[in-house]
Amino acid sequence: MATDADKLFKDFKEISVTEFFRKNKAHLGYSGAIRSLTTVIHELVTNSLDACEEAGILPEVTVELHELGEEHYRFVEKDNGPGIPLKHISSVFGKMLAGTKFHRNIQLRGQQGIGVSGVTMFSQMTTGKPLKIRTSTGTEINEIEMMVDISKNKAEIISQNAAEQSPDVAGWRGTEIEGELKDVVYKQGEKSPYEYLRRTALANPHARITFTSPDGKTTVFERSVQDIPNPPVAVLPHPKGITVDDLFNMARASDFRNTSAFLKHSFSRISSAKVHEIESMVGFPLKRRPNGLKWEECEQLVRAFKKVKFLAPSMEGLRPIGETQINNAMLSILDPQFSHCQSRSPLVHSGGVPFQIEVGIAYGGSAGRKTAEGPRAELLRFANRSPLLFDAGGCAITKAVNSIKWSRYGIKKIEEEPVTIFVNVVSTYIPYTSAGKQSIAYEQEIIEEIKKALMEIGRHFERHHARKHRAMEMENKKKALMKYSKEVAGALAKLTGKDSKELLENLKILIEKRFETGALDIEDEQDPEKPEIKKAGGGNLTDYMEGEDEGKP
Amino acid sequence: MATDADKLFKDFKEISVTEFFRKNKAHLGYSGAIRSLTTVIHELVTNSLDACEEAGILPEVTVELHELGEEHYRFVEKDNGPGIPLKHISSVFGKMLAGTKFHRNIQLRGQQGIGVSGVTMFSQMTTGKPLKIRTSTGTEINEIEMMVDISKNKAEIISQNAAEQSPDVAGWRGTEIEGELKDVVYKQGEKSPYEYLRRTALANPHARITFTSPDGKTTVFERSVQDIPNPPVAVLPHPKGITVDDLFNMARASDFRNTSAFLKHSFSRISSAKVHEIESMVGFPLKRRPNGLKWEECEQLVRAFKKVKFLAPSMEGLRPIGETQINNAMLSILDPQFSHCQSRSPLVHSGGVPFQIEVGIAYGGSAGRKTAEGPRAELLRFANRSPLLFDAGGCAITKAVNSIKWSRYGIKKIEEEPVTIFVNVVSTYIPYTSAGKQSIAYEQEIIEEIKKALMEIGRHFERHHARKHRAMEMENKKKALMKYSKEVAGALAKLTGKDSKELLENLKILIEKRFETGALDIEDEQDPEKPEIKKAGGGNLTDYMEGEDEGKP
Amino acid sequence: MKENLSKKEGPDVVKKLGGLGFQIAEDIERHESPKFVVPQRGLGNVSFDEVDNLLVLGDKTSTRSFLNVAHSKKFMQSILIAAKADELVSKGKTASIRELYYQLKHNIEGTKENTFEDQSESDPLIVDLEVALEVLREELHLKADDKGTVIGNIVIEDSGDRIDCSKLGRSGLAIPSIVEHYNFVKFDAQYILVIETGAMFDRLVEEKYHIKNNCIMVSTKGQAARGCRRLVNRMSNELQLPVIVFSDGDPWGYYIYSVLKAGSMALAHESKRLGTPEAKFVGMTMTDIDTYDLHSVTEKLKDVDKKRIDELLQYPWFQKKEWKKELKLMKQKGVRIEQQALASKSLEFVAEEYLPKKIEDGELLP
Amino acid sequence: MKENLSKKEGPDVVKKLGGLGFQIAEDIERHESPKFVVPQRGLGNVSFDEVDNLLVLGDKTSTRSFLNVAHSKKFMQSILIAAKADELVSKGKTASIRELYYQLKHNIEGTKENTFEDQSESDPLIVDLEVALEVLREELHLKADDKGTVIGNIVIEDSGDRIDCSKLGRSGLAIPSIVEHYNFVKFDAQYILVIETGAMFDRLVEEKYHIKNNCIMVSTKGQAARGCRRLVNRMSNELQLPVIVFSDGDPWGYYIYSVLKAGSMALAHESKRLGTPEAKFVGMTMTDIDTYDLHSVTEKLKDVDKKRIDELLQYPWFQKKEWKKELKLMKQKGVRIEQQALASKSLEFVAEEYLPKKIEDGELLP
Repeated sequence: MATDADKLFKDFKEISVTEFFRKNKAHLGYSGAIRSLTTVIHELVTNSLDACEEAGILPEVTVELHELGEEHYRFVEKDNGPGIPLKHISSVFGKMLAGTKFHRNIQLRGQQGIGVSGVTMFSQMTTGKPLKIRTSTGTEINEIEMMVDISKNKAEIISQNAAEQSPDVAGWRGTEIEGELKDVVYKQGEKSPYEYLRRTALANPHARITFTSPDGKTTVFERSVQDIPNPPVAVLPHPKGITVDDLFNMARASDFRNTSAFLKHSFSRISSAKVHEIESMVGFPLKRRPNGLKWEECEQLVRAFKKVKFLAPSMEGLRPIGETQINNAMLSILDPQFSHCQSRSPLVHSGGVPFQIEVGIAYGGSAGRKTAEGPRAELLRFANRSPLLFDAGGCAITKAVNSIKWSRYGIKKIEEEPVTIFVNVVSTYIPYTSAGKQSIAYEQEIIEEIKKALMEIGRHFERHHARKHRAMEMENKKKALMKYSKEVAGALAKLTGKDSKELLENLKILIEKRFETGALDIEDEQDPEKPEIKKAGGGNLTDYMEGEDEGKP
Repeated sequence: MATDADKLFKDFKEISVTEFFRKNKAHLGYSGAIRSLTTVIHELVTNSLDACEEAGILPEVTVELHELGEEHYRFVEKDNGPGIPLKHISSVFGKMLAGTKFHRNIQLRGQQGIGVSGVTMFSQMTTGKPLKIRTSTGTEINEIEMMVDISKNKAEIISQNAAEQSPDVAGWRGTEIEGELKDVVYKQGEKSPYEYLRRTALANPHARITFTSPDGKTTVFERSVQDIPNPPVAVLPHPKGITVDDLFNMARASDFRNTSAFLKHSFSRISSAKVHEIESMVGFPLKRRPNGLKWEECEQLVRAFKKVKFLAPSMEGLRPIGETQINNAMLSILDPQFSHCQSRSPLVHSGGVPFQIEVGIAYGGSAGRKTAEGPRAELLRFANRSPLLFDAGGCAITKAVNSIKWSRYGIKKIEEEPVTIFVNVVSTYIPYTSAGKQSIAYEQEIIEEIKKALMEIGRHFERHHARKHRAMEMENKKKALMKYSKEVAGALAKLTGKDSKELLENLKILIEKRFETGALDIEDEQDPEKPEIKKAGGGNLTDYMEGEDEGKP
Repeated sequence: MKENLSKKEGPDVVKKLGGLGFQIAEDIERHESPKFVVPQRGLGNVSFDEVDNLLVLGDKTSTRSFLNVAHSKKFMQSILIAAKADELVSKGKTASIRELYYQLKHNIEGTKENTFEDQSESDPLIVDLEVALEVLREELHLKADDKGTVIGNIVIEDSGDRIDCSKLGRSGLAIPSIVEHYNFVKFDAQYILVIETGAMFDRLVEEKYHIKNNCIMVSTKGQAARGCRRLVNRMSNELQLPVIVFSDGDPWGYYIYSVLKAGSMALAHESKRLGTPEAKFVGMTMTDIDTYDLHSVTEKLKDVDKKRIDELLQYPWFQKKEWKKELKLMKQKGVRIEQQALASKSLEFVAEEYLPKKIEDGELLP
Repeated sequence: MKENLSKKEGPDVVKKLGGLGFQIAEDIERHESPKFVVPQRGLGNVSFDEVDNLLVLGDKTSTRSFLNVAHSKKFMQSILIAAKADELVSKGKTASIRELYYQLKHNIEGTKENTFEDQSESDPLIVDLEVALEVLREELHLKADDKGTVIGNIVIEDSGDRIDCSKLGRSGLAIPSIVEHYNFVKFDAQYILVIETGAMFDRLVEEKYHIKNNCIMVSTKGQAARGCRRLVNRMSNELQLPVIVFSDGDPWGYYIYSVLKAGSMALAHESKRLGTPEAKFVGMTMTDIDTYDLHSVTEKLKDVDKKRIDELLQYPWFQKKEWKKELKLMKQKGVRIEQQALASKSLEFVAEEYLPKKIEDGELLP
């Protein structure tokens, strides 16, 4: 007898993750014709830069866009990275939640192994066409055309060729991806692929990026730094950042014979001494095999972790851009009158995830957004050097920047100034608010650290500004005195019958002398009367007017 | 020879969708101790209500929360639904992206088959404990304890029992879920499980919901409607809302012999006549097997769909609450002075997805939020009768409500009024902004329709308000005249020497007469001088004062 | 001398006030809606009589009915004012409009409401009553604040005193709010110079301008008060002397001139008594700035100034080409100029060169 | 009669101005920083002399140095003012402070800057010069706007004219800004009544209060102008008459009284010439409201009123217990009351009952 439930469950089905994201493609950033195009470029370029850096290669990335029809484009994205081994190609581009990054505690732009497969999916969803991949790891060149079998979350190879390269000479190495997109549109502006690449260049001064827009114009963002950055390395997790569940799962999967060794080798900052300390705090011997640990035992361990003092998490895994590099990039791209950058010392968020903040400010020159009413302030957000172009509203960076009282640092209405604020959040795990990865969640540690960094560069800006201002003021003061001298000499001559010219000559001598010798104390002069006058009778100027009607309000 | 790439790809791994959401649990609504608890309740209750409705059962849902320690709770959620067949239990609670809803064009609260498995995952992540499920479809009662194998995205059965129920008598049918949670906290307030259930009751007046809070207090939200709502039905998709990719995939999976039949039976509103019309517009015969259709041919078909005029999408699949039901619910829960509701006619968004808007307003009584400064306006957002408690900022409902100029409808500062605005968006596919399902994306059709509905109830409110207001005004007018009469009589007596009392008596007679007979035209009286006076000399009252110094500003 | 325009005796006014009362009382006794008719005031019922050169009130009227709730309070207030005016005239007393307000203000029995909450409620009703009964403010024995000073070779009889305004040193005679009782005993002057600011008046007194140029000088001290306007009107009519106005070169100064000359919108019903259509304008003009090279002592127009200029350009009585030219020039230059800016030439300049030359050459605006 | 306080002759003043010039010129010739010393003004250097009952200026001074850039412009402006004053005194001319501003305002060669941008720049420097040189404003031949009216049985000689202030009808004599040249020829009065508002002055004139009560009445028309204050001071000193002040019952009216009596902060250096410490206050007081049942004609205090009350309560010269009581009562009642509110009793009430009774009974505040 079929119950109600049986009837209802006759449609019970499993779906693949690709199918899920196909239906909810907005979660991946595919919403709107403009944003969807930038998302595609973002995913491809991010992947290229990650690959180059891991392989220690100075990146050369090329992006081309060709318009094929209304809301219909072809894209070509090429890098000089390490290439993709043949057996992995189909997974990289055709399988979601597959990749090299998810499991590792390592600072890379990508985190989740969804993005590039998302490009294949979106291309296919809008055009029905396969993606073409041409890649070489240095030996033969593989050319593959592939689509995604959406219901199975795996690649469907359409064609596959291999071309040998001569093994004697250093052959081409890298990856080139080509595909078509519909329902997208290329428009100049803050959300455009152009802007995305401009910002990418700013945060990746070691990369050379070439972009050809649909109107055929080619822009090269030259590298301003020639050094290959140290490749990011994976670091072991810090015990302070571990949840019971994390520990439980790690222990279960562990091959170590005893828990002591497991702890020492699976976490950073756990020395033998610390293992003893931990052991003294838990109710079981650490000789035991870790894969036999019970949940409660893991709970005991995590409680112990909370009490023990460990060294701060290792920051080895972090790869900030560096102050000099940011500054060079800002100078070459924004040509500002003033710029200043700061890389802060690393800290941890969420208990044990290392992160680091880099901020910069550029003022004048080409800094700021161009608008019809003149330049306006712009905020450039980055996470692990990837520009964040969308969802600014809910982002921790925006929140931190907006909480700064810029007027304290001599910037009265920051919105109306030619200023670019640059913030890069570097971490082995960036807490994005959604799979679209365009916005960093409100982690208090991150917000506070960004604020501190901004205040620091704010103070620096103020000092710079004040210095310039003072020099100009000195010159103006001298000029003012010279101007007034003639009036004073004339009036004195009237009062005393003395010669006006002679008085003027003497006054000029006095002024010259004053500004040669006494420059410093002039700066500190104040009008001692001002505050007193203010106080008199409530600061109203009419108080000087005797007998004027004070009026009743 | 291992290339760079080979080294880099040695860590290439696939992860399960559960693993993905485990790391990104905020995407599912598990962020913060307060919200996480409400998310758990939301997922369980949503599922119970969906199940009851599909089975045509008047829902009885019970939720209990017990505090076990600091940020540590036990929950029990029970329904009288159809129960879950044994073979599906592990998938429902232990496998993400598995369920009865994803593929069907049907209006249900759940959509994605993630939510309930998310509860199992979150419970396990924070406590290491299994979920207990007790369910019966009417025959035996199954009791299962299970966890999730995160890396495999499947259930791990801890224990399993079955108890027979006597087949003669109607046994218990339903589902009861019990589990523990850590890192959550119960707090009264707008984001609490209590508030979630209160709002659920409001939008589901046919449901009886019982809640026992951690302090042992039990609240019963009684049903105000006894009718079982019609179960939602799946409807075929409308051709106008179909993308090429949708069509291509449907065609590929189709068993129909020819495309004509495929079109007629896979879509709503495609009649034989329409098939002919479509055929005349495409460059190939529709006799062909649909699973052989090429992408380009599907493109042609979709282009044809765009040109052909179809009947509007069928609204069969939509299950609005209904005006009477909303009103009853508001009356019983808010006890307002005034309330008005409106169910709009169904429309479509995104080309072909049917949706419908229901709005309500309640004023006075217990309407509005209680605050220390008195009642304030509250907005209750619902999607398919599920309350949306979080992420109000980016939600289409919020945007629509904020765009209304309430002052036009006689509500001057709506924020400060005791008013509850109720909006329910009903659709076979709600375009949520993220997997957390707390916010509806800015679909222009949806926003516009909510605005229209709100303006309609705004006008209604105004009429109600004005009616009350007018009645009061009439009374005040009469009183004012009576008051003035004595002054007038006194002054006239002075001017004329006539008797003041007699004049007053006559004036009173006049006034009584006036308000008996001429009520209607009194209402429309205006002071004809007001606007003229305004114009004279710029509307400044000092213009009446002759010769006063106008002053120079 | 022409006659002192239409001053009615007390009994006439009492009769009119009583008439109003009886008419309303009759309505009440007949159980008809009690009401009275008032001419409409304000721009909509004011027009510029180009023949007389005066602002005049049109024929439009409104009916104020007690039973129309929008009118009831005003109706009551009007009757209270009429009764109080009746009392004042009968007793031969005068009250300022502020005193009247205080005399009538009291709590309405059984309510929290006052008969009048603010003087701005009684002031316009007084004007309504004047217009409705065709009596003068002064005939109702009501007056506003006084302002203004007069000096020069004229003897005025005021309440039995003979005041020789040439014998008041540098001080001059304060002009009261009611000048109906003034009698001009004798005078010897060529014209009347009306000066906007007190400071300029002082300057000219110090320079003995009125003696050297044989004129009577009146200072309005800003917008001319009713008493001051009436005095100028009476002197112009009764002494048959030309009136020359000297104000700041800004829209406010020009408006002071226009009120003196053509009357004001608020008091259009009394233009004949308060306006002096024969008045001419000597300065400050915008062309003065160029003629006398006063560029460095002008002040920039503020937004309110510009707005006021635009308003003046709309008024029918500013449609003379000379005035349109001045106002447009002012906007174009973007500056205003004060009378006292003439001091930048020298202190004596205004008295010894500017005024005598412009007046002699007839460089006056209409 | 006492003597007319310390009026210096022109040559003395010229000598003082020249002295300032020579001293500065010498600094310049010696290549030393040119400077001059001015007493500080304002609350920080003003104290209340409880013996004389006057606000007096303290000993604090500031040095104004040309080479201190914060002072340079003011220094230059001060010298320009001194030179112009020197010219006025030498020529025997008088200028208003506004005229002085216009006389000195000009473009500074080679810049876009003017010597003075606004009169608010020259006004305080004039006061500085007065204080620094210990000369009076009037001795510099400078004056401010005039305001105020006087009436009553007093004959004043002004520039050769004898003005009988009892023979000016209802008009009264306008008080000029400088009254140093007045000579009081003869008088017959019991006291001087100083009245805040022009309207109340008119009421009392109409009621012939000054005749019936044999007093001289002065209307200040708001805050008393310098000329008005000096006139009251001179009449008090030279005629030895009591001075009684009658103002509105609000903090502004009370402050008008305090300025008349004790001088003002801005002009503390001239308190002896402008203040009249013997003055007493007749009303309106807060207790009047209860005594005469005036509750229905009070007005609610506005926020600015309350703020002003708090300020007055801070001033040393309001520390007399009677005044603290009045001010606190005002805050407590939350209302203010105008002089004219007395009209609610009857028009004659103020003249026939209120003032005569309070003055006769000596119900005056110190």
